[in-house]
Amino acid sequence: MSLNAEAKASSSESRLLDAHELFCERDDRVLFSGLNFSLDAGDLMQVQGSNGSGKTTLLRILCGLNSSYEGEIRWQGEDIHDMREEFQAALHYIGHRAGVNKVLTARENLRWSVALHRQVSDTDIDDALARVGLLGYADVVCRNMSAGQQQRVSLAGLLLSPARLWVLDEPFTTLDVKGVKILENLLVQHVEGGGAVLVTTHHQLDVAWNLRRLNLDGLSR
Amino acid sequence: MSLNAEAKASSSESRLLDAHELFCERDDRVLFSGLNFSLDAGDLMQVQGSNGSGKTTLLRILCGLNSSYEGEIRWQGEDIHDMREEFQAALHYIGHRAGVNKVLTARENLRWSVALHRQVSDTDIDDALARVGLLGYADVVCRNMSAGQQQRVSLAGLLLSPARLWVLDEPFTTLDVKGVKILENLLVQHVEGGGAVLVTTHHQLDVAWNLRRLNLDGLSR
Amino acid sequence: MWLWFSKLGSPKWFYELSSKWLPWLYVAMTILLSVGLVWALLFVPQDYQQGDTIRIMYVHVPVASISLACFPLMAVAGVITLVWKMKLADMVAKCAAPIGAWFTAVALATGAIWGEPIWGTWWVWDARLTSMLIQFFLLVGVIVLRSAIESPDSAAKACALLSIVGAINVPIIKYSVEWWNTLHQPASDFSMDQNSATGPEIWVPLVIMIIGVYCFFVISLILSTRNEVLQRERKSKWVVDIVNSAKG
Amino acid sequence: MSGKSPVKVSTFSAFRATLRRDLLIALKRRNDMLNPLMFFLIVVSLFPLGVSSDPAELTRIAAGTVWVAALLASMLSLDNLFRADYEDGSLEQLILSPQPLYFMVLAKNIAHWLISGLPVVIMSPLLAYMLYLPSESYWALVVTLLLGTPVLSLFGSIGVALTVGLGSRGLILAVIVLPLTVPVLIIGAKAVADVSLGLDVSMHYALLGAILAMAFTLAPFASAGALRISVN
Amino acid sequence: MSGKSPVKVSTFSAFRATLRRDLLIALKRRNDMLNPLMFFLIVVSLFPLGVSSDPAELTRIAAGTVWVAALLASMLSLDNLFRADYEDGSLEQLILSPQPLYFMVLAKNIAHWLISGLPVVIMSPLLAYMLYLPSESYWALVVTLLLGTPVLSLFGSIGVALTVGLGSRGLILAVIVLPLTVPVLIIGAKAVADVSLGLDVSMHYALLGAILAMAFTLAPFASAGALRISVN
Ligand code: HEM
Ligand SMILES: Nc1ncnc2c1ncn2[C@@H]1O[C@H](COP(=O)(O)OP(=O)(O)OP(=O)(O)O)[C@@H](O)[C@H]1O
Ligand SMILES: Nc1ncnc2c1ncn2[C@@H]1O[C@H](COP(=O)(O)OP(=O)(O)OP(=O)(O)O)[C@@H](O)[C@H]1O
Ligand SMILES: [Mg+2]
Ligand SMILES: [Mg+2]
Repeated sequence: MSLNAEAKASSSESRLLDAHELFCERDDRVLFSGLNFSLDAGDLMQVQGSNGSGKTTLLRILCGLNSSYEGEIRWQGEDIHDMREEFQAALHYIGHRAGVNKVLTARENLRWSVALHRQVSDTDIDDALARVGLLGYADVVCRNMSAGQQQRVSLAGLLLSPARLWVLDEPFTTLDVKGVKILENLLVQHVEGGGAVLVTTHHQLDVAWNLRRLNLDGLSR
Repeated sequence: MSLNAEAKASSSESRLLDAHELFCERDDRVLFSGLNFSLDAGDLMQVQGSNGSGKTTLLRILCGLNSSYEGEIRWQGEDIHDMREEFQAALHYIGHRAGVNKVLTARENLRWSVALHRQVSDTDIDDALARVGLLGYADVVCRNMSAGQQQRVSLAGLLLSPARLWVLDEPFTTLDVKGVKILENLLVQHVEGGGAVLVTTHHQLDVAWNLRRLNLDGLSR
Repeated sequence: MWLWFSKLGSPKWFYELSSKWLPWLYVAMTILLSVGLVWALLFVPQDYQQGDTIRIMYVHVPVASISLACFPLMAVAGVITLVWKMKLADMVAKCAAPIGAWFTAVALATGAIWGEPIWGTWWVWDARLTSMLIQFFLLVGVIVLRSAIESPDSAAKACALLSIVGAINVPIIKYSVEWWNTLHQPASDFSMDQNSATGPEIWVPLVIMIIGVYCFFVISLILSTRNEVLQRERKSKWVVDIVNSAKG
Repeated sequence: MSGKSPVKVSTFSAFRATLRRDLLIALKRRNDMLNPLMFFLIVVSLFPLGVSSDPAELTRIAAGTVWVAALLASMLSLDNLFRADYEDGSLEQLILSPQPLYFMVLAKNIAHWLISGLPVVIMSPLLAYMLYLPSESYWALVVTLLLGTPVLSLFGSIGVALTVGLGSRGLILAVIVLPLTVPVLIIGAKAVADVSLGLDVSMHYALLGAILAMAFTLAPFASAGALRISVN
Repeated sequence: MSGKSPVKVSTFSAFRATLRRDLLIALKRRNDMLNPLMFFLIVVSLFPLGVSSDPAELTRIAAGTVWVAALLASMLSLDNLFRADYEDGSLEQLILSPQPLYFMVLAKNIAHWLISGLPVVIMSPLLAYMLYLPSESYWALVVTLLLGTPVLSLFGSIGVALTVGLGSRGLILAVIVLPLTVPVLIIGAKAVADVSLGLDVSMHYALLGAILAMAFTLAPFASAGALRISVN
C-alpha cells in the first residue's frame, strides 16, 4: 500500500499521541483520573476494561468528540485544540455505530466518507470492498445488508483512509471468523507502515505484533 | 430456579420446535432452502454462518417477526400460526437491538418487559440485575449506561422470563469476559431446566453441555 | 372456487388471458371513443346557457366517475392481498394507484377548465371538487408509502392496509364535505332515470364516452400490470421463455 | 412454563403495565409534554401575525384556525408514538408478547392522547379567546376537540405504525394521515362556527361521537396489523 | 499521510461531495421529495375546509395561510437534515473530517433547500390561486418565499443540530425554531398583502434579503457549533 510508504517517509519523530493526566467522571462516577499514556508510530494498543469502565468515553475524548474531561492531549507534541484540522486529517475513528448510510449503496457510502479525506477513484473503492470480502456488494443498498456486512463496509473505509492514527471502538462486533482475521491483518499492516492503532475489543486479538495494553479497570471508581 | 422445576414437570413430550422445509430468499439471493431442523427440551443450538448467511433472518422467521418465507414451523407439534399466543408465551427473543428504552432506568425497563409475560416483584428484578453484574445500576437511566451495560439489562430479562424457548441473536456482543461467562452459565442452566436455546454468535461458546450446531453457510446461494 | 381463485392468482394465467383480451379492448375503445367524441363535439346541440363548453362534460364526467371507482378497486385488491396473499392483486393495486392519480388529476383539470366559463373561476371550494381533491391526496399518500418502503412484501401489505382504511374513509369524507356545503352540479342531472329531463341526444353520447374511457382505463391498467408481472416474475421459467422468443 | 401452560399474566395487567410505562416515559421527559402545547400556541399565534390582527377578521377564522392547529399538533406529536420503541427493539418485545396486540396498541394510544391531546383541549379556550372567538362557542370548541382529538390520535397511530420503519420522518406521516382526518376537522370546525351563529349542533356532536366510536374499535386493529408489517 | 502533511483534499471538493451525497439520498427516495409539497398542499387546503369556502374570506387570509403553510412545511422537512446521519454515525465522520464544518453544514443546508424549499416556492402560485389571492400578488409571493424559505432552512438547521441527540422528534424542533422565524413570516406575508393593496414593497424585499444574507453567513456557524455539542 502506497500509504504505508508515505507513512515511513514522514515519520521523522515517532511520538504521535500523548495523553497527559486525563481525568473524566460521568454522573458522579470517576472513570479514570491521572491517566497517562502515549502512542508511537508502530504502536498497536488495545484498550481493555470491563463493561462501563470507560473505553468508549476515552476514545471519544481522544478524538475530540467528547470534551467533558480534564487533562491534555497532544498530537506530535502540540495540543490538539491548537491544530484540530491537522489532527483530524491524521485521524480515522470508527465508533459503536458504523457510519454507514442505510439508503446508499456500499460504494456511494465510501465515495463520500473517503472524499472528506482524500480523492478516491471507484476502482480503489471496489478493491477495498473486495479486500473486506464484499465483492459484488458494491451496489447493494446498505439497508439490505446484514449487521456484519455493514460493519465490513466501514472497515473498507479504513483501507482507503490516509489517516495515520486509527481509533476503533469494538470494530470486531458482528464480524464472522473470516472478518476478524481480515481486520487483524489490516491492523498489523497499518502499524507496520508506521501508523498507530488504538482499539477496544473484548475478544483476544491474535496478531503477529507486540500488542500494547491499556487497562481501565484499575482506574475507574 | 423454580422455573426449571416447572419445566421438568411439564415437559411430557420433549419435542419443542420443528422447522420443516424452510425456504427464504432476500432480494434474489436464496438464503436457505429445504432447511429442516428440530429443537428438543434441553437442546442448546448455535446457529453459525458467515456474515450475511441468514442467521438473523432465520431467527426472526422462527419468532414470527418475519413472514416472508416458505415452509412450516411447528411448536410442540402444532403450526405456530394456529397458536400464536401460546407460542409467544413460551418464547423469549433478544435481537440485535437490546429492547432497552434509553429514558427509563434498568428497573423500569424490566418491570415493563417482564410484565408482558408474568407478574414480577421489584426484589426479583433487583436480584436479576445483581446476577448480571449490574448491582447498584437498577436506578441508572439506560442512556447513561455503556453498550455492554445495556446489553446486560436485556439479559436480566432472560433471568425473569418464564419462556421455555430462548432465541438470542448475538447476545455476546459488547459483553466483557465476565459478562460472557455469566451468559454462558445462564444458557446452560436454562437447558438443564428443560428449556431450549437457539443462539447465534461468532465467538466460541465454551459450555459444559453438548452443543448442537446449525450451519447456514452450506445452504445459502 | 378455490381452484379458480388460485388459478386467477397466478400471474402467468393473467398474462396469457390478458393478451387474449387486449385486442378486443383496443377495438372497443377506438370505436367507442371515436364515435363518442365525434358525436359529442359535432352533433350534440349547444347548451342553451353553457354553449359549447357543455362538450367538456364528455371528457370530464367519464374521467371523474372513473377516478371515483379507483379507490374501491384498490381496496378490494388490498383485501385480497391481505387475506389470500394473492400476488396478482397487489400488482394490480400497485399499478392502479398512479393511473388513478392521473385520472383524478385530469378530472380536476377538465373540471377546472369547465369551471372557468361556468363559474368564472378555475377553482371553487365546492363539495365534490373538494372531496375529489382529498381523494387525490389519499392516492398520493398510498403512492408515497409504496415507494418509501424498500421490501416489496411489506410495501404490498402496508399499501393494502392503507387503501382499505382510505376506502372506509372516502364515503365519510364525501358525506362530510357535501354536508359542509355544495354548489356543484347535483348528481341527478345526468343520471339515467330522468334522462327525459335532458334529452337522449345529450346522455347517449355521454354513456358511450363513459364506456369508452372505461375501456381506456382497463387497458392502461392491464398494460402496466403486465409490465409489473414480467418485472416480478423475471426469474420464472415462462417469463424467460417469452423474453427469449421475443429476442428470436 | 411450557407453551401449553396458560398465559402467565392477565391481558389487563399487561395493558396497565404498558399504559404506565408510556406515561412514565412522558413524565421523565417532562418538558416534551410541553411541546404539543407550545406548538399549538405558536401556530395559532402565527395567524394574527401572518394574516391580520383585525379582531373581526380573526373572529371569523378563529374556529378553523384553532382546529387546524390542534390537528397539526396531534399529528406531529404522534411521531414519538412507536418510533423510540422501534429503534430500541421494545416494539419487537411488544409484538412478541403473548397479549393481544390490540390492547397494547390501545394502551399506547390512550397514553399518547392523555399526554399530547388532552392538554391541547384544555388549552384551547385560552387560544380561542386570543382569536376573539365568541365566548358562547367555547363549550362547542372544547367538546368537539374532546371528541375529535382522540380520533386524530387513533387514525394517526395507523399512519405511524405504517411508517415507523422508514428513515424519512414526520412529513410522510402527515401526508398519509391528514387527508383521513378531514371529516373530523370539517365537522368540528363547523360545529364551533355554527354555535356562534346560534344553530343547533347536537347533530355535529353525534357525528363526531360516531366517528370516535368507529375509530376506537377499528383503528387499533389496523395499527396492530401495520406494526406487524413494519417490523417484518 | 502524517498529521503535519497538508490536508489531502480541497475543502471545495469535500463540499461538493457532501452536496452530491445529500442530493443522491433524496433522489433515492424520490417520492419523499413529494412530501413537503403534498404537506404544503394539504395544509393549505385544510383552511377552506376549516375556516370557510367564501372567496372574499379566503382572499383576505390567502397570503398569511400560504406563508404559514410554507413555514410549517420547511420546518417539518428539516427533521431529516441531520437525524439519519446522527443515528448511523455519519455525523461523527463529518465532524471529524479535516474540513471546516461550516462548509459541510452549508452543503447540507443547500441540498435540503433545493429538495424541500424550492418545490414549495414553485408550487405556491397554484395554491395562491386556489385561495383567490389577487393575481398581482403572485410575484410578491414567489419572491418573498424565494428569499424567505432559505432563511427558514438555515435557522431551522440550528434547531435540528441542537435537538438531533434527543429522542423526541419534530415538535421540539418546531417549538425552538418557529419563534425564530416569525420576523420572516411577518415581513413575507405583509409584503404579499401590501402588493395587493398597491403599496410599494421594495423595502420588504430589502429586509428579507438582509436577513437572508445574515443567516447565510452566521447560521451555519451556529449549526456547526450545535452539532459538536450534540454528539458530545
Ligand atoms: C376541478 C373542478 C371539478 C371537479 C374536480 C369535478 C369533479 C366531478 C366529479 C367527481 C364528478 C362525479 C362523476 C360521477 O359521479 O360519475 C363530476 C361530475 C360532473 N361534473 Fe364535475 N367537477 C369539476 C368541475 C365541474 C364544473 C365546472 C362543472 C360544470 C358546471 C361540472 C359539471 C359536472 C357534471 C354535469 C357532472 C355530472 C354529474 C353526474 O354525472 O353525477 N363539474 N365532476
Ligand atoms: N432488510 C433486508 N432486505 C433485504 N435483504 C436483506 C435485508 N436484511 C438482510 N438482507 C440480506 O439477507 C442476508 C442475510 O442477512 P442476515 O442479517 O440474516 O445475515 P446474518 O447471518 O445475521 O449476518 P450477520 O452475521 O452479519 O448478522 C444478507 O445477505 C443481506 O444481504
Ligand atoms: N451519555 C452518558 N452520560 C453519562 N454517563 C455515561 C454516558 N454513557 C456512558 N456513561 C457512563 O460512563 C461509563 C463508561 O461508559 P463507556 O461507554 O465508556 O464504557 P465502555 O468501556 O465503552 O463499556 P462497554 O465495554 O460496555 O462499551 C459507564 O459506566 C456509564 O455508566
Ligand atoms: Mg463502549
Ligand atoms: Mg445478524
